Amino acid sequence: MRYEAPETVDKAVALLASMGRKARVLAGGTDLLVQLRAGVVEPEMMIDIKKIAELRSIAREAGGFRIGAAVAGAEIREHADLRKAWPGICEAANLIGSTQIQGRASMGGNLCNASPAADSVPALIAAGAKVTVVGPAGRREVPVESIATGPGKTSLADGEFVVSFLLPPRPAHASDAYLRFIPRTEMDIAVVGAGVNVTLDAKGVVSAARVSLGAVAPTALVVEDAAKALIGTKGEAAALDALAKAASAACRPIDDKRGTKEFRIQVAGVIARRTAAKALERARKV
Amino acid sequence: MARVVLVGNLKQFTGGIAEFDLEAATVRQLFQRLAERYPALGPHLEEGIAVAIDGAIHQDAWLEPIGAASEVHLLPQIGGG
Amino acid sequence: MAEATTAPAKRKLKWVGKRAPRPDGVDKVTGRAKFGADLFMSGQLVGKVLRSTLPHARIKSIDISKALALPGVKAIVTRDDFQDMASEFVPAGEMMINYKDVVRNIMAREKVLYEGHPVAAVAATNAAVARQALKLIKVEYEVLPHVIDVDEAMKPGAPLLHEDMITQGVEPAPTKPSNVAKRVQFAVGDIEAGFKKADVIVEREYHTQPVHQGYIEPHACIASVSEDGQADLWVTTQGHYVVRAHCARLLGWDISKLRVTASEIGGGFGGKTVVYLEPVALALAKKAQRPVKMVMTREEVFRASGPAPGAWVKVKIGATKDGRITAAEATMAYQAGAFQGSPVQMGCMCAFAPYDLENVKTVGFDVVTNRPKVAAYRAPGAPISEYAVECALDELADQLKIDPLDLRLKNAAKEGTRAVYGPKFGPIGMVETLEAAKNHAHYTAKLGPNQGRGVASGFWFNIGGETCASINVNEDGTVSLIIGTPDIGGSRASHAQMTAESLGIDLSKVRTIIADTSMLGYTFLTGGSRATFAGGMAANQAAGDVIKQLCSRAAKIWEIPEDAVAYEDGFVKPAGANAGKFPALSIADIAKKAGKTGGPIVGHAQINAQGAGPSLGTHIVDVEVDKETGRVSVLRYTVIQDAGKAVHPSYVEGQFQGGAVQGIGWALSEEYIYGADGRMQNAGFLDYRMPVASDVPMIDTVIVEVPNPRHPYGVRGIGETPIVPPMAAIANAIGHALGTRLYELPMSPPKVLKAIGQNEAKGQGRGH
Amino acid sequence: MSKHHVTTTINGDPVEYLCEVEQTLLDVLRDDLLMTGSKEGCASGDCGACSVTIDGRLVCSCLVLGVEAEGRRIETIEGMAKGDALHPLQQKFLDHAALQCGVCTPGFLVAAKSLLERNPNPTETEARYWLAGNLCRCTGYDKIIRAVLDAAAEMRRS
Repeated sequence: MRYEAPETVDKAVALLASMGRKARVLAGGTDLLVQLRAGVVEPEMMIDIKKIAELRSIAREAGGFRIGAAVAGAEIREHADLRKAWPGICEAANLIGSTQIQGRASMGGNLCNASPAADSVPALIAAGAKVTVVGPAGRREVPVESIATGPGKTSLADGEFVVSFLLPPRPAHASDAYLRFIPRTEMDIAVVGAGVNVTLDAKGVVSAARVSLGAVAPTALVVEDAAKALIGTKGEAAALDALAKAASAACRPIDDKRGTKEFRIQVAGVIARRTAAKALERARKV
Repeated sequence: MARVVLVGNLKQFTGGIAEFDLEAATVRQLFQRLAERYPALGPHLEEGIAVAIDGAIHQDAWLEPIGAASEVHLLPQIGGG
Repeated sequence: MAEATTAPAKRKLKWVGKRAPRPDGVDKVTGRAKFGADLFMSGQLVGKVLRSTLPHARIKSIDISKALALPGVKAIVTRDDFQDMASEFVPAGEMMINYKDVVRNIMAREKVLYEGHPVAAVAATNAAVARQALKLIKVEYEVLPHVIDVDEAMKPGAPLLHEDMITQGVEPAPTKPSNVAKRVQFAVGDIEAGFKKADVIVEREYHTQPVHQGYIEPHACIASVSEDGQADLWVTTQGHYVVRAHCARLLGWDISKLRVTASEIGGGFGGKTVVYLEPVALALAKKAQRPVKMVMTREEVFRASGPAPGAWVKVKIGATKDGRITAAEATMAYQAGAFQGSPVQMGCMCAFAPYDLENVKTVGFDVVTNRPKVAAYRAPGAPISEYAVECALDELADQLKIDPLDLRLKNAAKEGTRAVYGPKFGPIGMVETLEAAKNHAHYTAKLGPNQGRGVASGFWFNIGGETCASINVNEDGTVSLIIGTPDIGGSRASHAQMTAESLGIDLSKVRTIIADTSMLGYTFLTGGSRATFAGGMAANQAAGDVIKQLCSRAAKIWEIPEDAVAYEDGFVKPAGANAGKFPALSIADIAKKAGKTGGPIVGHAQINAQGAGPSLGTHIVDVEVDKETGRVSVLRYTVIQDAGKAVHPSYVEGQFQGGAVQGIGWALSEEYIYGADGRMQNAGFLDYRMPVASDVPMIDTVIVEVPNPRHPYGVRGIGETPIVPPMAAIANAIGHALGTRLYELPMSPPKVLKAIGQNEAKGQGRGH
Repeated sequence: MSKHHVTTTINGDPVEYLCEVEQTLLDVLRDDLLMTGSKEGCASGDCGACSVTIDGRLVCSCLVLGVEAEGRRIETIEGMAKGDALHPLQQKFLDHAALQCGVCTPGFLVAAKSLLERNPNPTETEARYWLAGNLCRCTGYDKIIRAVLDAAAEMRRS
């Protein structure tokens, strides 16, 4: 196996193009190295993208934030401005693994690993984040939800990789939250994850909302009915109940070692409601 | 004579008799006399048996004395984790 | 002359009972300590095991030719490299083992019996080559139907693991083979008559899943065999003498040819009492004529090393209105894994052991299934049966409207109580732990909404066993204590403390060293809560031997009779008529002249320690249940246990706390999950959910001391009992929080939520 | 297969080594540099026994490639004591009997040191969550958490 650590996007693209599927992009490596060890993947080349500045920075852009795909969770946590504007994104990124994993794991890796249970993905989807993809055909910007197409599968073409995420500008009275259900308090993969992003008007009425669920379908879901249940309300109990119901109704989960179908459907509503309440509470304060 | 009690499955080798009186000054003598009386029991006394003499459990202790009026229980040997 | 074996307990203790520094402590906080995988030998090869991915199949052929041809491959072993062994049961770490089974467990012969079963092993120049070689070994199988579940395995027509297995303990003997290896029964009194006297009877069935010991250090060893057949093995184990015995036997070697050194051990809890890699590494090393290092991956640890069994237990308890138990019955079936030998017998013996009962009967079945062979795990067998009994008792207390501790007090075993397994107890601390629980502030603290409190008690026998100790008195009067039990959690400290106490010298003058198998006689493993108990007994006796020699040397120096001297606090003094005639001689004074008075002074003891005393404990736990998700949080936890005498209170507390948290995992989140294909789905720490630091509260401890009269310092052994009560205590707490009960472990969120849903449907919720 | 040449700093010392791409930093530390204080408990980032810091950032060395250490600053358990003076955390682990078997101890110490560098006054809950990536099977965590909080208090005093 070869190891390359290009310092520019172009060089990385060229390497990827030359190797095709025989190469693997290495960001935090917290999933990839486990797969490598287990013999699940046997690449001929590791392309370490962490030396590319663009992939390692968090910057203001167009009133929002651009976050490099290889920025580690701990770096996201430590970014005060980002935390203030997008607390839900930050808490989601912070739930990817332990403190040690946080030192390495990135949102780009979390997205491209395409696990239905990826924590940062529902938060990014709820935020309406865009992702910049680069490949032999140049750059394209697409919604986060368009990347994962099934467990372990993405819409990325051969030679493409994710460069960065773009979070939109924050209006007043807007905030987000991400919560998940796990059996333990830490170190587990989400059994259900929920990202909720809300904007309130001056009177505290929800003017815009996005709800996304993880781990309850082959890919993270955008639950429009749950968002609709919130819009036009002040987030009263009835609205939250309706949101919970919509969330449960949207689930298409499986039985597996981490939870039963029935359990996931029931708990998805509970977690969606708790997440929405948290996002609303935050939005009222900013 | 000591009062001897077989615990657990051991009485399967004595035709169902679980309690009897026996003259034995040590565990080894006890085993010998038991094996004479119940040949089928003999092999099962070789390994894996604990002997409680008046409540105190002994394992692999042939030379442990048995009092004339002692109460002796034969039970499965105990291990641990 | 001073008699060290009886004197110390009577005098004020200087070192026993102190929180002393531990001899191996600095090495373990600096990374210097060498564990199983930390030793390197020049020219070492890497050994890897090819394991079955099938749960049950007949091996038609094994072709190693391509693998052998791979450059860098130095040796391959398969079933052909191990001689078959006749059926012969011998006592091992946990209970009886059969070499016929052991030789098949270390390397499959006719069949593979579980996913993870070794089929071949390779020694190569590096890990990559070894892995590549494994892929080149071709094994042809005839796939057989498998059975994972114990209930399924007991059904007529279930796939048979061993075609010749006739259930033992059943009369008349069955004519057809089955997966039930053995039926055991223990009975006292007349349960039918007892149940007739009962006003209330509780009858319930409980299910538990296999749980792994979860030691953080995987199995590891490095073996070296020289051309003349002398062999060395460095291994992480709870008992290197036991490893030596098994390896020598399996390989047909003289025991003297094999020297085994115990590395530092990164946890065992019973799981490192049997052999897996060790005989394979030795066989590879002999074949390759180079050292071979083998280290299991975490996945291999889960798939191929022994967990504790899963089981079902039926319990029936009857009592009078005032809470006196009139009869108790339990029937249980334990999974043995692929080979017979689950700890069901001990489960039967322990089930009702904390109680004084007239009429009691327990029946157990040892059942083979296509899973890895179970190994000992802390109080093997006891946590399962006692979980069931302690839960049923709690329901009985509810029905009788009696405080659950009072119910237990009313029926508690005491000194003189006849144990359900026959003999009468000596002094035991059941009543004392119950009273301490009742008086503990925790027991009466206020609970919030959705919170519940549970209590449960637990019993474990503890054992003694063969143990050697040597005390070398060095030229400067310091002493080296050499002992044969691997130190798994501070026993070097407790042994040093007891030695300093027995010799009446400063603790800093004692250093404890763990012997390799050539330095001392056979010493049974660290397990059964015996290390501090039996090692302390041996060290004390060796100290007595040293004192005798010191006295003799002093008498020689003074030219007076040996019986005219006395030993006190590290000094020999003239006594009797000679008192005051000569200045007292310190150990250092005598040691300095040892060469001139007969040679070095070395005390020995080689004993089969008898007189271990049972340790009883009672736990109190508060939980909170998230009724919307079924998540259970442990809010407060108190362990109360009789230690006999806590030689090093910090490490006694540590055993209490560690056992309790393992129990929390067993109760709430740990389980083996198998797919329909007979493969384990959660063979890693991500999905085999052991408690992490944020899952648990501080674990309060109360050390009760009812001294064991048969130990010079009153020690009982304390390591195993702490894992017995937690599952029932937590189940009972959840029961009280919800007003409905769960009968299955682990009480994971899906199960709890389902129980809540069913309870609400019945309209019976009455949480308090 | 050609090996990569890596120049790095470990516990303040310049170190050079050759490694295969497949080798993790933990493999290199243990097998090539014979620094066996970092332990392999799972090789999947779930137990924390191999914890080290890279440029001050806490990571599992089993999830870092050896080649990635090029030009970085690595701290391991072997660098924690200064001369014959134990780090306050090491001393407190001994004082509180915060280790039984000791195999998880190096990882806990490295992780706890990283916590106290960022948060000199952690609450019990903060300490528990920070250390949730370090498994201990012997102690039930009680004495470990007490040792960490006590070390933090002592380090604040001095």
